[in-house]
Amino acid sequence: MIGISPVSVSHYLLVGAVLFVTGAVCMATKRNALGVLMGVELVLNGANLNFVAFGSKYLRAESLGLDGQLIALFVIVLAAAEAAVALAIALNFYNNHATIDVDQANELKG
Amino acid sequence: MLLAAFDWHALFFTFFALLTCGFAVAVLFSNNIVHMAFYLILSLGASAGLFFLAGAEFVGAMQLMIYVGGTLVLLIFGVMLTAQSRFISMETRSGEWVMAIIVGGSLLFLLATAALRVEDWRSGHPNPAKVGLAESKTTTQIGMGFTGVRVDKLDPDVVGSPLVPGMSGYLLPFVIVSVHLLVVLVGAAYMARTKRRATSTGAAA
Amino acid sequence: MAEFFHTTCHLPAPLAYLLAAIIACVLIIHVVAVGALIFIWLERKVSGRIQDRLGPTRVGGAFGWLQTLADGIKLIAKEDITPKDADAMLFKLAPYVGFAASYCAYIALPFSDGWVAQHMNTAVFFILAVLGIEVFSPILAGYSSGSKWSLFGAMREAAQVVSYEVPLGMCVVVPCMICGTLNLVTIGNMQAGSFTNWLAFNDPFTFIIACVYFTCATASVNRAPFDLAEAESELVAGFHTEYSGLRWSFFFMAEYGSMFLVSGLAAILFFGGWHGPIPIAEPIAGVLVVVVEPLVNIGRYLLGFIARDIGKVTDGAVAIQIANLMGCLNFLLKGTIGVTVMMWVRWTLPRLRIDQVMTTCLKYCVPIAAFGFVGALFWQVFEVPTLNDLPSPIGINRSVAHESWVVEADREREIRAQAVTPSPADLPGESVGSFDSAAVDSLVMKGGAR
Amino acid sequence: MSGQNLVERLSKRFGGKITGSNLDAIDPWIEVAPGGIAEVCEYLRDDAELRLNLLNCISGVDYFEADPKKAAKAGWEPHMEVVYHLSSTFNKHTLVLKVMLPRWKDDVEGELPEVQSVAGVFSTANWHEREVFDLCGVRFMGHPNLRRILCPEDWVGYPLRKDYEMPLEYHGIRGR
Amino acid sequence: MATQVDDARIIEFDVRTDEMLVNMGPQHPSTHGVLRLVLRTDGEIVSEVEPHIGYLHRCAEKIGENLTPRQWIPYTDRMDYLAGMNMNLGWSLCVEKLIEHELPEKAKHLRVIIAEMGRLASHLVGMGAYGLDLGTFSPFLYAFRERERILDLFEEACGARLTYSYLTPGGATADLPNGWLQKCEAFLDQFEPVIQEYHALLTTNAIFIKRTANIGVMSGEMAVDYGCTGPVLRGSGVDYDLRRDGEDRYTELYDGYAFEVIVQRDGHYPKDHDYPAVPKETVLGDCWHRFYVRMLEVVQAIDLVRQAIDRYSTASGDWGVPIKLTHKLPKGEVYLETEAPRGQMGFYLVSDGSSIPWRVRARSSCFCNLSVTSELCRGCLIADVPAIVGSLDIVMGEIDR
Repeated sequence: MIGISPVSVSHYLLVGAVLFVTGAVCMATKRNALGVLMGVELVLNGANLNFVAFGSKYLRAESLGLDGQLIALFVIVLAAAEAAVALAIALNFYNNHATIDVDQANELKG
Repeated sequence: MLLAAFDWHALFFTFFALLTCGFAVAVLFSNNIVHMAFYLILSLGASAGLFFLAGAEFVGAMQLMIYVGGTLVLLIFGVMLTAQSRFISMETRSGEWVMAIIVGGSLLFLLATAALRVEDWRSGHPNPAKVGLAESKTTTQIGMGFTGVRVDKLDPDVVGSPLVPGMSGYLLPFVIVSVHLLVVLVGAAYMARTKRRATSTGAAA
Repeated sequence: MAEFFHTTCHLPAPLAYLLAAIIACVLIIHVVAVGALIFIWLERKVSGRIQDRLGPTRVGGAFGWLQTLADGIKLIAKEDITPKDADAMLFKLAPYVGFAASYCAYIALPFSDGWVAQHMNTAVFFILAVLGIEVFSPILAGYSSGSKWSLFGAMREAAQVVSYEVPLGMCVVVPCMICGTLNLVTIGNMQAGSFTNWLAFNDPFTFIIACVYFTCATASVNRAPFDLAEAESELVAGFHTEYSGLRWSFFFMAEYGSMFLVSGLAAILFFGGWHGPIPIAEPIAGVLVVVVEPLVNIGRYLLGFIARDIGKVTDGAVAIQIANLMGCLNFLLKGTIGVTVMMWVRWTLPRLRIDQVMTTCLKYCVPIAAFGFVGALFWQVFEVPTLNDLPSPIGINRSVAHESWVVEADREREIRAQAVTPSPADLPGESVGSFDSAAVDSLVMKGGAR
Repeated sequence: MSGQNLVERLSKRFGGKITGSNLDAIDPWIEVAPGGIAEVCEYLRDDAELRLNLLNCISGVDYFEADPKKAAKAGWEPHMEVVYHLSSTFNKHTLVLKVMLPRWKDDVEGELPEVQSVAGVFSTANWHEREVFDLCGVRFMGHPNLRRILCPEDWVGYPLRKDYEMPLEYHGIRGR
Repeated sequence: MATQVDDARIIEFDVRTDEMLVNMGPQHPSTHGVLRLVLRTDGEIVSEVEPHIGYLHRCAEKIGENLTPRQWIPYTDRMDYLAGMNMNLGWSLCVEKLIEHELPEKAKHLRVIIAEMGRLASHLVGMGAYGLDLGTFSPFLYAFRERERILDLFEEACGARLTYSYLTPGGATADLPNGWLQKCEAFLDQFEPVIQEYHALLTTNAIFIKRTANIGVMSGEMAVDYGCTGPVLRGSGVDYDLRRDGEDRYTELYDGYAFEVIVQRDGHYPKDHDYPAVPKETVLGDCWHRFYVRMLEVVQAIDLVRQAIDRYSTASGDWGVPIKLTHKLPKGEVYLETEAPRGQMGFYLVSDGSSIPWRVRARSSCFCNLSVTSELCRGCLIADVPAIVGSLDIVMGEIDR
């Protein structure tokens, strides 16, 4: 890659894909509620990378422009909000059930 | 001179991309929740590096500040609050692993194919050297964009600066997100609020 | 610097960058490591004087100035202990996380006009962000030590730093708002002239903001009275209870590094950066350049063998660099004064309690910062006269610069039009609102490097 | 109130639980039966006239002489005394109470003599009684937490007893 | 599943955290020696504190059963090693009470000088160390700077700086050297204005008040119940000072001296000096008041030493020749308490008629003061534990004996 072909959007997309997939697998396999939360963060970050890549003027002559960055910022902010809520849920769950294992959260009545 | 032809962008991209992916995979395969959090920090930090490389300085700094400095501290705080020895390592069942790897592998394959499919995406900038450093100076434009004014969409060559066609400002989403954040904060504070139990003497007996 | 190597010494662009990067790295690590050495010595002397004693007097001569070095040698020789219950990987990594963050933040900190490792458009933001990462060091250290005291320290640190980032951010936004940029070099240069141009004296609100900033900065770098994470009378030594030897000293290097960093940031944002209270640097430099003329000539002659264009460096450029050097010293002095004030506070006040620290943040710092922010905002919007409007012998008038951002943008466009082959299609977006002339100058060359 | 009056008053109220007194000593003292010390203390504390609200000290004294020759001259039978020093922060007067105990309960060696605890009357007695238990070997009945306080939990013997012998070895540390 | 853990002790919590047992000490910076506090904490909140003592136990009482009273004097030094002179005094008076020894006039004033200087030295450490507990280092060193000068004076008088063995049954080992009184007065003149500095750094410092006001509040009844004495008792508003209310043998030393017991009466402290005002946030019996009483006692001690110096220079008699090393003790038992800097130091002496006591017992003030810790620290924050323990001003040598 080095010196042969310039870094392109595809490269960024590949990294984004890896982040997305690891995040998704993380969400599926982790039993710890916070582990699942980390998976979500990875997924969001993968998506963010795509937005920024499409918006970058260094990677493509015809870029998405500033919109990519703006959307990425929204994603970051929403991820923060989501983390706060998820953490609150996790802690609440932990308080009520004395465990953090999501597999134990199989009752709806709480 | 070989050195002159050296593509620093590619080198740093490879470096940060490997860090990002490597630590993301480490998050996946680690069983210790604290280690997972640590790897996540590194992964997200390295992806901030990728943002910087892509010319999104503001987003990169934002990623470091809000994501790494804020959200992850919150997350680690949660980890520490709930980190009793029996929760630090929770093994994933092997059956789940197999399923997850199969599904994840196919998803990755799909995404990778899609990413490499489009010719326009695969070829880099025809002449990146022409793109000035000023392209990364997007702070003001982002700020204006949030308030609904798209200075980057002004046509510089026309006197009077009409907007070029495309998406316009983000004022409404910005306000919605602000309200959303407020609601979330209140909600999170409500959910994790102090529980007051009846004192042991009366109720428990 | 890279520009100099490229255009004057005719090094190929990547090599010029590499050289510049290496030089910047080496210089910064000296600021952090040697700075820590000096500041620890200073802390001892200052605390000694405050406490009516001498402090170190023996090692290295009259003022015990080698004391820290001796301590450093002792620390290196000390046994590096990892407790049995510790999470070995994180335990070993934690000190470096803090040190790396503290070090990284210096990348964006200018020491004088243009004397900055990486010219960053979002420098203020970047420094705050990286400083925020430093918090992981105590958290991980405290968590991984396997000691309850360390865990307490880590929890306190996490709660404290996350809370104090809020008022800190609010305070930092005010100078950025007045100057209209996040670029530290620009912010610094906008305070040129006499001390009346310093942003702290811009209006009463900015002065309040400067005070709040310093309080919050003290809290965010964990200095007394906010040093709860390592409160020795409560938590033994907090998060670094279990550390010894070199690893332990890394925490200290990080602490003193970030102390100088936040003081330096305060100096740039509020107290004129590298500009002295009276604008005499440039006239003095003009005189000095005549004095050092023979030296400059010898330098030209010697270096001429390496780079033939060195002779083209004008006296004016040399004078500017001399002025910059004086500015750098000025800046270091201001930063050191800030650090000394932190020491003074530390050796005077008792420590707050954790709930009081949070109360101070949420009930005092945040509202005061918000009030100051709104006040400064109104001051700007209604164009209330500031000290900056006083006739100043030298230096730019900020308000003129502030209103002329479109003009600046036009200037930038012109420069770019001359430098890069004009191609309107390649220039869809302009760097509107940036007045960073130095960056614009370097743009020519960097644009070519890509 | 003179000493004689006080003794009479206490005798009248507590009858047989006041077993004696010595009003000629430098610090005059009243002897109380082991089972009555708590009520007596409570009375002394709450009585409007006396208000002996401060328990200064509880001391255990072991009267025992191993040497038979000296023991003959000593003028007392081997016994154990627990001495209570009381004073009043209101009236600024003091009082000494004593409880006489056998050295061992029912003269069985190793069985600690027993006395009623006053920890319920004076909170400070909690630690003082623990100390007397620890060092002199007196069991305080009704004490909430009668454990050794100065010596380690696994210490053997009661150091302030006259027949105490320092152990030869404690957890690998030489004793003698 | 869904194990509902209901612990009756937890009545309020943010997040279910495991109760942690934390050992504060015996090697902890703010436990004043080798005190071990076992804290049961829920997050930062301390639900229970249990002091474990005895790490410095030497069984001085057993040693006392094998030595004559004068030989035991050095062991009293090592009890409250920060106020050795006052320990000497307590034991000497106790022995004198048994042998019914009367002191010459001059010896009494000498004892007042020495005892009050000892109180000064001790309170200086208490004050400085309390600053240290709250995280400020400088007042500690200021306090030691002054204390050093007191120790210089003591060294001149008896040759020792920490374990004096100066006051002995019968009087003192030697008279004060020539010129000592002048030096002492010079020290007092220099020291008195310096106290304002301590008030500025600690007593009236806003953070200090925040950390100490309304923390560890102890009512007068509770203080008496737990046998707390000295500044701890008077900080709770109980008007009791043995220098005024003690036994005749002790109070006669202070006969004719003008001093008021430092205690808050009718909402204010004695108004004989220019003290800083009591802040509104404080509650009688909290850490701040305990500290404040100590600070006022420093001023008072200066005043008392001044008076004693005047009287000493005109008094009749000698400094009091010590009794013989093997002085035969009459049969009997005595108990005597004195007002040591940290509270009432009592000695109980049982004699069988020989020159060696049958039983020696030391009633330690800090022992009783410390026993109140678990009560005071219940429900406070971790940071308050050093603040509360520090305000009791304990010395482990005296507690463990």
